[in-house]
Amino acid sequence: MSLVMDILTICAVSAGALFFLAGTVGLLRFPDTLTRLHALTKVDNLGLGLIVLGLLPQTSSLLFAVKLVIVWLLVQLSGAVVTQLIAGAVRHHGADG
Amino acid sequence: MSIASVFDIALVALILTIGASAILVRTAFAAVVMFVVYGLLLSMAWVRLHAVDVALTEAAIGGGMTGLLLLGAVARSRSVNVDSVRVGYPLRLAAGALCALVVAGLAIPILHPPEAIPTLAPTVMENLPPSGLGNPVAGVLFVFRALDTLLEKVVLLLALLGVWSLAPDHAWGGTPGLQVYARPDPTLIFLAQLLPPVGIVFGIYMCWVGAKGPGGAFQGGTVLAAMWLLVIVAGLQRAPAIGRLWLRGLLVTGPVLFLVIGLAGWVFADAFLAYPAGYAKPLIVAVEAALTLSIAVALGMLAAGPPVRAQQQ
Amino acid sequence: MPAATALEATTAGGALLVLAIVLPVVGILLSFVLGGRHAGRIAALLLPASLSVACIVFLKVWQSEKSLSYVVGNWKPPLGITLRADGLSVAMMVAMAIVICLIGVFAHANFDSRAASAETRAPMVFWVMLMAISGAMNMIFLGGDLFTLYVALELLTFAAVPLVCLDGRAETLQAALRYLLFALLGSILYLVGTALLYGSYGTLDLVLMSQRVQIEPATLAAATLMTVGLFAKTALFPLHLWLPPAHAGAPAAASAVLSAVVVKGSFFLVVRLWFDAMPGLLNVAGSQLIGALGASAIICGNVVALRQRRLKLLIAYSTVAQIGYLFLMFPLAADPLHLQYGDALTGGMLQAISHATAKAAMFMAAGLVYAALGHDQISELGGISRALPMTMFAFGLGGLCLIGLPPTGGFLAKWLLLEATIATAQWWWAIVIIAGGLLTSAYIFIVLSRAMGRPSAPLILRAAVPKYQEVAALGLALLSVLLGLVALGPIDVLQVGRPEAPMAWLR
Amino acid sequence: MPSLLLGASVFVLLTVALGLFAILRRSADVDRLMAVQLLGTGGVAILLLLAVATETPPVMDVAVMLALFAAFAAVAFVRDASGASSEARGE
Amino acid sequence: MNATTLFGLCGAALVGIGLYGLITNPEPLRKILAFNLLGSGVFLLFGVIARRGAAAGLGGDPVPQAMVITAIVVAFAATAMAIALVQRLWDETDRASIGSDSSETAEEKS
Repeated sequence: MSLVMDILTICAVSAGALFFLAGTVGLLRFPDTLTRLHALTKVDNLGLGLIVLGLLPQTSSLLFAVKLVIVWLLVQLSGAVVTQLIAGAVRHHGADG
Repeated sequence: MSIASVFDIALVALILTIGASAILVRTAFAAVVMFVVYGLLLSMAWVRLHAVDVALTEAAIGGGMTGLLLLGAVARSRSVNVDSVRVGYPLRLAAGALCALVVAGLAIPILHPPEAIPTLAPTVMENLPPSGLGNPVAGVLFVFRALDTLLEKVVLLLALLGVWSLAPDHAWGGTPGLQVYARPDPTLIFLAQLLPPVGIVFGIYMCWVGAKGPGGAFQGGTVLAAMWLLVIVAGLQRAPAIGRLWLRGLLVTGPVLFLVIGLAGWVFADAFLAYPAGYAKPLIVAVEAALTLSIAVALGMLAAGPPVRAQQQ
Repeated sequence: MPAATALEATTAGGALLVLAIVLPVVGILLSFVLGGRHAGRIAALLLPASLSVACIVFLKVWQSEKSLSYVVGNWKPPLGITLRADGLSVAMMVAMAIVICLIGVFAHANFDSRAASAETRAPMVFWVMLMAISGAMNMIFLGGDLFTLYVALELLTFAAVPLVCLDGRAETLQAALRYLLFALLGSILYLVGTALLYGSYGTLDLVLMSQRVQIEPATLAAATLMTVGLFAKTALFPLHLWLPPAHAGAPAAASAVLSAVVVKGSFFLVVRLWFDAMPGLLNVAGSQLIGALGASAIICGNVVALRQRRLKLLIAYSTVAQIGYLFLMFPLAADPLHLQYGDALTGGMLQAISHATAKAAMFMAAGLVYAALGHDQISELGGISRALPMTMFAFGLGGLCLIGLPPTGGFLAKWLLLEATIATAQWWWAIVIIAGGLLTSAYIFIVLSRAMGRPSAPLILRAAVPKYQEVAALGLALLSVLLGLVALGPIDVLQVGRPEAPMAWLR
Repeated sequence: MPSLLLGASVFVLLTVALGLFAILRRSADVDRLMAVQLLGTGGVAILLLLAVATETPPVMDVAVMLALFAAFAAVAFVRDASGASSEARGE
Repeated sequence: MNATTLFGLCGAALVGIGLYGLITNPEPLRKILAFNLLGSGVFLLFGVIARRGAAAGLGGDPVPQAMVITAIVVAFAATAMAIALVQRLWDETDRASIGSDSSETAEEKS
């Protein structure tokens, strides 16, 4: 059982880390602000989600598991809203980058 | 080289790069962004130094609150012609030499620690049980060095009065000029309605958990302050007038309770700022709770700035 | 070293030390809740109360010839904090409490808030900050722990800076900002030193530190950084640039408290550091360097003061010079071959006290002149001594004290320093002391002769000056004169709690 | 397992560093805003990994704190950007 | 070199960087920022000293850690005060320059 859990952790955390890398590559490669923003938030949030998923089997108590999920939700939510706000600012200013 | 040391080296390199660019970058806005990023990175360094209490404080104050303050000023500075006379090259060279000297002076003791490293950790752990606290840092703050903590609250109040003293005379007693979001933005309002409940629960949790684990009044109070500011910035609530009695009351509640319990210690525990045996924990928790509120209000008002508008009757 | 007094318990009367700190804090908290309209009244109650506590502590220490101490929360150092009142603390505490009280009397005219229907800005800020300064100074004098002293130092800074820009003019704001930046740099440098010292010795308690301290790189780096930081706060040359605009721009009562009281706080910490926390660490080169900075301050401050056109700026630059005298005691007192901690230390502390009284009186007098004339141009002071005789008399007496003419406190202080220069065969400091006195007398004379001269145009007084303000200024000036007489009385209190060397020459 | 998680945290830290470099290289203010956002997500991931890897659960609270304040700071930044522009329009 | 020493050197370097910024940067806002950087370097030194004193089952000596928390709050208060000062100063200088402008425009209008 624990082996299955460990394998799940390994897979999910590795995948999450790779998503972070993908997000960064997007930041480096994408031409304009909005797409970069997209790369950053969507992909990184997914990466974080996978990492949280991977960490869940390793937590010792339910409280920490709940906390992990809450952190993810919090980042998810604030990420979405802040992205919206930044995009609004971009629209407002015009993307001069 | 272990994985942990790779992490530490990378982190230190990142901190130094971001820190240096916060100083050297051209525009003030960029510098402030760097500084916030720097604050968030630094909280990771504190985690690596096994100082979770400090990491919490640094993440909250160093990154978030100070960032907000600096940003408000940057926004303001854009409408002012800031005279940016560059300092001459010789002076910069001299300053660089001086700083290098200071760094060297600090690096020598860092590289050559004393043979027997002095520590109070065992003494703290030995004397902590009577207080009923599980968090040694809280023990130092509220039991062993309570006088510092009490005075530091007074420092906070004085700083607030100092900020208020910069108001024009007619605005005294009025509302602070915290810059509100320019146009009502549904997204921001959504966030300002959703984040504060989470934040408030977390702030209360911080205060509550502070007695036994990392956390405490400072961290909790800062979270509450940030949530309050968020609501104000989103335009959902106005900053209160500084003359309001409830505001003044909240500001002093924590210090007053702390002082009263400290003075009561004279009668019931034979020393100022000593706690009677058996009652230490409830008393400290009460002080922490009151301080959390006072700190939240004080930090929030500090960030909100001096009053600019007279209070409407 | 005072190993016997290492971990002393609370002494009888030690509770008074707590009271000296708590009283101003109570005043601050009360003013916040009750509102600024009552702040003046609260200060009128609490500052004299604080003074009487200081007097009682002084008498106890003087009579018993033993330091008082209080172990806060019954947690002994290194874990806890001990408050200690030795001779230096009680002498400074009483002197500063008296000065603050008289400044309070003087300020009553400018910051009276009882008549107002609502809380007003300036009185609220002034009275709360005055109480805070009183509390912070007591804390600095009594604190026995380097980190507590850091908090006290910050308390002092945050109380002092808003006083500079109370009037909100751009130039005073600029001065306040510069002051704040210097002060913050000073405290952060002090904090670095604290960190290094804790890292080396595992304690920040002054007594424990003095037992454990050794000459090693960490200690030297810490001591240097802390001293430089405190110099910046004390405005010792060449870190004095913030002082003249800040002290000259503030309202008169605020200038008086800043110049007379606030700079003494960080100076006191320098003394604590070198004579209590790290005795014997100051070597000849270091002490000569500090002395050289002091000497440069005396010469530069006085020369620049001589060239000032405005009275308040002149007085502010004279503060820069007088601060220099304070640091002359380091080469004189710390000479390991000769009399250690003896007359020079007494002279230095006496200089701090007599400068406090004299300078407060002079700033008050200058404030009254400004209020009466609407300006403080020295060249147009003609006739003012006829119009405000008591004020100018106070200014003159204060000036005599700064010059160091007998029987003033300034004279006694400088005399003790001069004696120490002879005893330790360091004649070059004697030259500086005497040259400084001559330069001081030059600008005091210029001001007084202008003031006594005929007015170029008939003098129109803009406002009547309340009598009690003049009396407060004169009271302080008389005090600075009478301080010379302490040689007959309680001067030996300064040596209480010192390791050795009683004042043999006075007996 | 801990060393794997630690390794993952190093990896994420390096990508964050790279991302920061990518963002801060550009001169537009809006791009800079993303740096805070990047650290909000990446920092939280790193801290969570550290918390589990070193078995210090309180570090999770730091992650929560970081998430909260990254959002807070970002709002402040956007306010600044929008505030400045509206001021410019108003005048 | 162990991790603690590394962070200690980092703190020392940050003190240097902050000091440099404080001295050479003429803008008050940037000076305040540099002060904060300098401060955080000092705090890091405290943290390193605390970490070295790890004993009795603790990851660090809690006494310096508690001091850092106190000092961080004090530094924040200082920053708030400094920034309020800077902003008021800008207001006053603005008013001084705009004051002359606006009186002119007012005269033009009348």
